Amino acid sequence: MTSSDPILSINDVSLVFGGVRALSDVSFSVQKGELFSIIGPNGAGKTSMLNCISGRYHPTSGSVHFKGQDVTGLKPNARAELGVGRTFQNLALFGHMSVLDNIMVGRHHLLKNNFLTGPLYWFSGAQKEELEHRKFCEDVIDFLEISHIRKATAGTLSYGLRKRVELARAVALRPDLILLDEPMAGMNLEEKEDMARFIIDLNEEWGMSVVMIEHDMGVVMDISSRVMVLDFGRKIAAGLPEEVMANDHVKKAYLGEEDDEDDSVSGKVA
Amino acid sequence: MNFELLFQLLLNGLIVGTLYGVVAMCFVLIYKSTQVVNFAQGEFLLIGAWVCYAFLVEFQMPFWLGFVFTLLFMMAFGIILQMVILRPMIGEPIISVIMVTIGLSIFFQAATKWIFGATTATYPQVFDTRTISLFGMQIETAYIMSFVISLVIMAAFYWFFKYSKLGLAMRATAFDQQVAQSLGISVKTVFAMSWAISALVSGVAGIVIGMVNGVSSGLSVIGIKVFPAVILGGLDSIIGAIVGGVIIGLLENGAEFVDGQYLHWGNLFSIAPFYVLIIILCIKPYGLFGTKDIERI
Amino acid sequence: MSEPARKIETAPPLLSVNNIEVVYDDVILVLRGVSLDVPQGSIVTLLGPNGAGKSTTLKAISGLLKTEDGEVTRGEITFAGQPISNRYPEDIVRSGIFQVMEGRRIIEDMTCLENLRLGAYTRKDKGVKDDIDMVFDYFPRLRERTGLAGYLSGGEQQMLAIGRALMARPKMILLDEPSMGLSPLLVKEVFGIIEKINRDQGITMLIVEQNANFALKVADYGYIMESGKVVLDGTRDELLNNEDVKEFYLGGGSEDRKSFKNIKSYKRRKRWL
Amino acid sequence: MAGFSMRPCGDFRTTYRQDTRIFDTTFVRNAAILGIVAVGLIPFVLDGYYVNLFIQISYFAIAALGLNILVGFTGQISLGHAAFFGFGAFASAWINNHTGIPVLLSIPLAGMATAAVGLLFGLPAARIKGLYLAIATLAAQFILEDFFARADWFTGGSYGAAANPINVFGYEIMDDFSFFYVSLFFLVIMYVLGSNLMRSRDGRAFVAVRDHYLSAEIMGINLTKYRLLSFAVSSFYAGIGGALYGHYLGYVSAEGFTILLSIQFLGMIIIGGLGSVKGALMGTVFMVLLPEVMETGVSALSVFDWANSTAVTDGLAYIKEMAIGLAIILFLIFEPDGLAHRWQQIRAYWKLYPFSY
Amino acid sequence: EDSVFVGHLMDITGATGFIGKFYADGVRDALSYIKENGGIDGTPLEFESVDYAYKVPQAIANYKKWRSRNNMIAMQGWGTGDTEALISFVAKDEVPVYSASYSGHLTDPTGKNPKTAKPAPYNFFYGASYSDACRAMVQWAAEDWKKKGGEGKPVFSHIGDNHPYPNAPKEACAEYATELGFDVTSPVVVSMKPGDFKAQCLTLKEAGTDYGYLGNLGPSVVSLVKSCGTVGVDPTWLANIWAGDYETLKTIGDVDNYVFPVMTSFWTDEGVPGMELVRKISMESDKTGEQFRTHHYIRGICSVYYMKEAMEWAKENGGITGANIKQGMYARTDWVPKGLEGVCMPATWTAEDHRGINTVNIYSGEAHGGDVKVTKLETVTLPRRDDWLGY
Ligand SMILES: Nc1ncnc2c1ncn2[C@@H]1O[C@H](COP(=O)(O)OP(=O)(O)OP(=O)(O)O)[C@@H](O)[C@H]1O
Ligand SMILES: Nc1ncnc2c1ncn2[C@@H]1O[C@H](COP(=O)(O)OP(=O)(O)OP(=O)(O)O)[C@@H](O)[C@H]1O
Ligand SMILES: CC(C)C[C@H](N)C(=O)O
Ligand SMILES: [Mg+2]
Ligand SMILES: [Mg+2]
Repeated sequence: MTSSDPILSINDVSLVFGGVRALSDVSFSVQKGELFSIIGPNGAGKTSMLNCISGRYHPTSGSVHFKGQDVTGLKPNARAELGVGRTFQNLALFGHMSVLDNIMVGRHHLLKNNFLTGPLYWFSGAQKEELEHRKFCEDVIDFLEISHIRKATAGTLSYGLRKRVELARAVALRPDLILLDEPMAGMNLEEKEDMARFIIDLNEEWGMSVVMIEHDMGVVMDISSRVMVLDFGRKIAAGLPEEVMANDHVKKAYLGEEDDEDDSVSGKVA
Repeated sequence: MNFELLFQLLLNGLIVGTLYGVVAMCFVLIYKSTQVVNFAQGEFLLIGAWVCYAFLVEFQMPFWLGFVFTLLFMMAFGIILQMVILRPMIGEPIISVIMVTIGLSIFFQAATKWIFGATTATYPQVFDTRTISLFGMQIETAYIMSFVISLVIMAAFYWFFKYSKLGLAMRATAFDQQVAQSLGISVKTVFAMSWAISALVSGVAGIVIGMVNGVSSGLSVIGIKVFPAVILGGLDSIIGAIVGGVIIGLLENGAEFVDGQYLHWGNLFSIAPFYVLIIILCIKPYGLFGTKDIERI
Repeated sequence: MSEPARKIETAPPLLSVNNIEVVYDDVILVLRGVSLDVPQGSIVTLLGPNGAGKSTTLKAISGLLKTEDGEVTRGEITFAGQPISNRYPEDIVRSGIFQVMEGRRIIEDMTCLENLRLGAYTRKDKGVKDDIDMVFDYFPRLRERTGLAGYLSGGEQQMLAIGRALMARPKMILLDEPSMGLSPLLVKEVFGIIEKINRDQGITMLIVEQNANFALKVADYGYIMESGKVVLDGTRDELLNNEDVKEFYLGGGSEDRKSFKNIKSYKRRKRWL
Repeated sequence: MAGFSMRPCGDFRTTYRQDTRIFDTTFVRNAAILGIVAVGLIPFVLDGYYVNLFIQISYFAIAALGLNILVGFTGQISLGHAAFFGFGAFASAWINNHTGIPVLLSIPLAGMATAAVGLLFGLPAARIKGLYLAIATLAAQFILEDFFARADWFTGGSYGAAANPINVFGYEIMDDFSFFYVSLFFLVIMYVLGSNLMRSRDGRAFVAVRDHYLSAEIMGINLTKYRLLSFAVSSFYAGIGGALYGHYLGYVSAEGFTILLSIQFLGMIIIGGLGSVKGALMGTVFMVLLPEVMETGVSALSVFDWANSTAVTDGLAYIKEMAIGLAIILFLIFEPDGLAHRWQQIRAYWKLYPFSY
Repeated sequence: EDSVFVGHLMDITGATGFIGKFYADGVRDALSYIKENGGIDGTPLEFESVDYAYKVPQAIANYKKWRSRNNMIAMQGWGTGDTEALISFVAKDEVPVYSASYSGHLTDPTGKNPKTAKPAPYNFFYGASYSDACRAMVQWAAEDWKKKGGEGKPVFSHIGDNHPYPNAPKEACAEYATELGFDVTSPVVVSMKPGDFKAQCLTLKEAGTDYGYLGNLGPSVVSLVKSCGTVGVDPTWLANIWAGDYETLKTIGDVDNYVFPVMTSFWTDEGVPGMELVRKISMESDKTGEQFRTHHYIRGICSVYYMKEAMEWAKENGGITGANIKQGMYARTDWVPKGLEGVCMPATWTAEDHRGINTVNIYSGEAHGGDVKVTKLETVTLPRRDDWLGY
């Protein structure tokens, strides 16, 4: 499943906003074909890390290498063309577009037609190209089981459905590395199971390397190949899921003491 | 180089600029609480000026009474306008609301011309419009008064938005009407209040300008003139509005100096602020004091 | 798990939703006859898959539907005996229902403090300062975040949203997915706080949740929705013991939980209809 | 989930091609073609007045579509569209007058020249957004207006420039009758091109930039490029519309392209429906007909005796203006999403009828 | 023909509506008076008045509409912008246009002067051109300067918007002023929309302007003069005809030295035979007959009556067509329409020279606290110099 050359390597990345140190000297690398999870308490800097990888933020210091190339200075759209796709923690769909068009936007960098050939639709090959890519999008739609809402306006969908459309859009990019920011937030167990399946398929069958942020420990434990833990912008642990979960610091800062559980939801549950 | 002329021009710019600043503040008030850019701002001034004129001339009221009545009228006007026209627009796309204010501007432009005529009317000399001489430059006392009024209004607005509950509610409403409603804020009341306050302050500005230049439908062009001021200062900044207004005033007069003395192009006075506007925006996309959009994802 | 909940059966429902139908944009029918009761002082949870209409139900209650071109076209919602369907949201807030909306929805260009003060907008009393301290005690990390709320992390924003609801000191809070985006530690904390609030302040809660395990731990009663209809309801224990609920929402106890890794085929989507 | 498949029962699509058509169904497409043919008959059936109105509608509608691409689709409000419209008019007149290039060719050339100017004024859009950008375009409006009044060599300064009539194969199109077909031709071409653009790659990118520019960028869309491109495309449309207008009137005046016209263009697309190709056309029809209808209404009053005193007739001039303002206000209060949206709802209703829910 | 149709473009609501309304009322009242009193020698007169709000495109659109729908024979127009824009259209269509634009550019029908850009064969107006009126005032000013014992060269400035109307006499008048020994400054641009013009006044002050030509009108002029008053700048103002009237002076409130040209008698003048007809016409829109009318109103009447008599001539000489009306305009010399004696000044148009009037009555006005006093200064008759034809 994993080969040894890293598709992504992060070297000593720090990110400072005014007084806030969102990330301090974080380094890690993701191997090709890996399913890498980042966990950590709220505000630990997980999303900021993804933003550094996808180019929304530029690290204050340190560097980001993707497929061996230094991409630290590249703009987000250039990174997308290199093969980085992602979803967002706070939904970021194109609210007034149909689900289908949202997904077609994912194909943007793969399409060739432009503002000159597009208007000449039938004569310039634009139509042919659109239809080809449309087919791919339909595959993604089928794959993610959202064919019933294909024509719906994205902005009117329920939260969970939007999350799924976001994933579809990111998949449509055909990225080599896909970044998922809490893909299962707002889903019930059944839906989480489906989502987990999708992610595993993306990883195993479509061959995408995955970096995922997720708070559901069950999912993280079960499907990730390696886990990194951030706390206050620092990397406090990394390794195989079991190792990480056993880490005391992680238990305390993130999971909360196991046996406390029933106390905190005290009273009638006890 | 003629320093005396330059100095006088700049002084003039400063005074005119504060007036722009006051009108700009009325803009900002509406924008800050409703996200609406009010294209009928100029007409608000005009209505204030005409109504005061009517009270003074048609009804022969003493100035202070006419002034107070005008303020009351403007407040009522703002509230009624909001109730009848703008309330149904709550929750609609901002650009539609902006278009409505454009419709209002067309409507009031015609209505005032019809009711009050297209002629310029002069205020009776009820209020002392003497000029005093300052550094060899004649200045209308009314302008000095407006200078002071603007500073007071500015301070009041600043406090209002920072600390008062209604001020907070207005900002919340501007940010997201749905959230504001979920907090129990009556978007209707907030809007009514902001339109009322804006109309009232515009009325004051209209009277001041009317006292000096006379009232005519042309007064409403101030509404367009302050756009550069508002943007320069930053759309949502009270202080920015004043600073922007003053800068535009100075710029106009500075441009007149360069034009009149050296270039002789003829129109630099009115066009220069727009060139400068574009340049400043390219350097500071949110004006001098505007808050940046939060670009977080 | 056996201590009987407070005597909710006998208490008169504080909120009762009666067979409502909701239409968006004049044409899209989303709720097709939803009824539910929330007794005074209880915690009721509403579960269901994505797109079932849970958020819509909450918005129908709080009146926020109006702002999205939605409308209750049939049925009645009564709160404390008063009909409130299609009333203005601000009136509903004043009458004591406060909704914490899905996706946090804090005011990004204000500070935490200002957000909290706004939560107390409808209050006239003097206790606002103390309550701000109370919220900061519940969520200590908010105290340190003095910048604009828009720059808070997702979880921090969620805390702020809940804190803001507390500031209103309402009779009833509608929570739309409060645990979303929270770390496991915080989820526990938040549910703990929810329960505490319910117990200490007697605030009635209606919670939409995906984390059914937690929701059913704190709730007295639960409803399950699908495709705009309530398909199942019962007390906490009834639901906890229902086979379907176990399979689709609870994952059947923590010991014999099957691994996410091993689910090889997608679930057939369970329909109760 | 009703409402997601708003098309007639029995209309099952078997290919993606069918699903990407401009018109939903063959029936609608045929209806549209029939509609164009019917419009083509106007000059034979109706008198010169209506022909003239149609011509106005076509050149304004072309420009309005351009503005909708910029404002409605890409989300960049422009208050300077009239200036670009004017630039197109002057450019085409100038090209034709000074190089002898035939008018039919100078029109698209003027479009391109306008696109270049639009690009220039769009440059700040790389950094400025929202209302700040809107006001920057307002600056463009005033700067260009000043340029028109000053650039004697190009525009004839404050006196304006003459524009020659269109010449097709040696036949001068002087009268409204033949100009009607020229404008119909341009209208149809420009709208078909526009519809195609919007359903292909770059059109989608525009909308993506509007709806969520941050995520658009992460999806691989170059923000700067598309922000500028939409200025260029929009100005191109404005230029074509303006050029047609210039050659129709035969004369281009530096005064014709004020902020008021810019606002009128905005009115057209807002009333028609932001981000809708057919909305731009519907809105233009509304805005062009509005003053005419008011005028007719007002002159209908003159059958009454009291309406003929000068006091009243002067008043009526103002009433007409007021009525225009009021009509815009009322329209938006009752139809804030524009005509295109209502049209969609009506169609959705009928398709689902009698199961409208 | 069973009736003749005349289109009437007026500006009531636009930028020049302030003064446009007075003139438009004159035209309208005269047209309806003619319509009700026998038409053109028995041929019924039809007309339509349209408020085009001083917008050139609107004017052209209306012109086209009248041509295609109403078979318009002649037109009563208004602004310089629109009239100059229509020159070639009306020449081609042979529609005589009587406008209220006294632009010198409209006075060369054949392009005799090599400087004329566009010959204007079908354009007529009643009154001295803006250029001639300005020349006359400059000529008066030169003497005034001497009389006052001014030292050195007097300074002359053109003040107005960059717009066809204020621009029309800009070069012509400056040229003549230079010829008469004035020091001519570069023109000062002042918007046609009113505003605060103290900056421009300071420029005038700096330039030391003694005589300032006011090219704008109405509110803009009022603002300018008032602004200049507040910064202590008061040259002798030489106003163009539209900026010189009772209303404007009254609105300015306080001003001395306000000089302007007049082309007709005043409403209040006694013993003018033609005023009887004017008062009758005025009753068309004011039954009481008490309303005060400005001289712009009266000029509107003259404009219509020259057209009417030219039409009557045409009717006798081959029918009322545009071309015949044009000939009718040349049929008389020192021509005053019947019934308007003493109101309209004797005018002469020839096929080569459309400067109907070369005599300018110069008046001076002053206002104090809103009380206006107007006195006649002089009548200047200018030579019909060939190099002045057409501009
Ligand atoms: N653009 C920004 N400006 C200022 N501060 C920021 C910005 N982005 C993030 N931060 C701060 O950086 C810290 C880390 O935020 P981040 O969103 O990365 O957290 P996270 O780990 O994703 O948390 P969560 O699980 O709650 O989503 C937070 O304290 C946040 O307030
Ligand atoms: N404003 C709207 N306009 C049209 N349809 C809407 C709108 N809001 C929601 N819907 C539709 O109503 C249905 C129910 O949405 P709702 O948000 O209530 O679901 P939910 O149960 O909260 O789902 P989730 O768990 O994903 O949040 C969805 O199919 C959605 O597409
Ligand atoms: C400005 C106006 C009084 C109109 C004038 N007739 C002109 O020449 O334009
Ligand atoms: Mg995060
Ligand atoms: Mg929901």
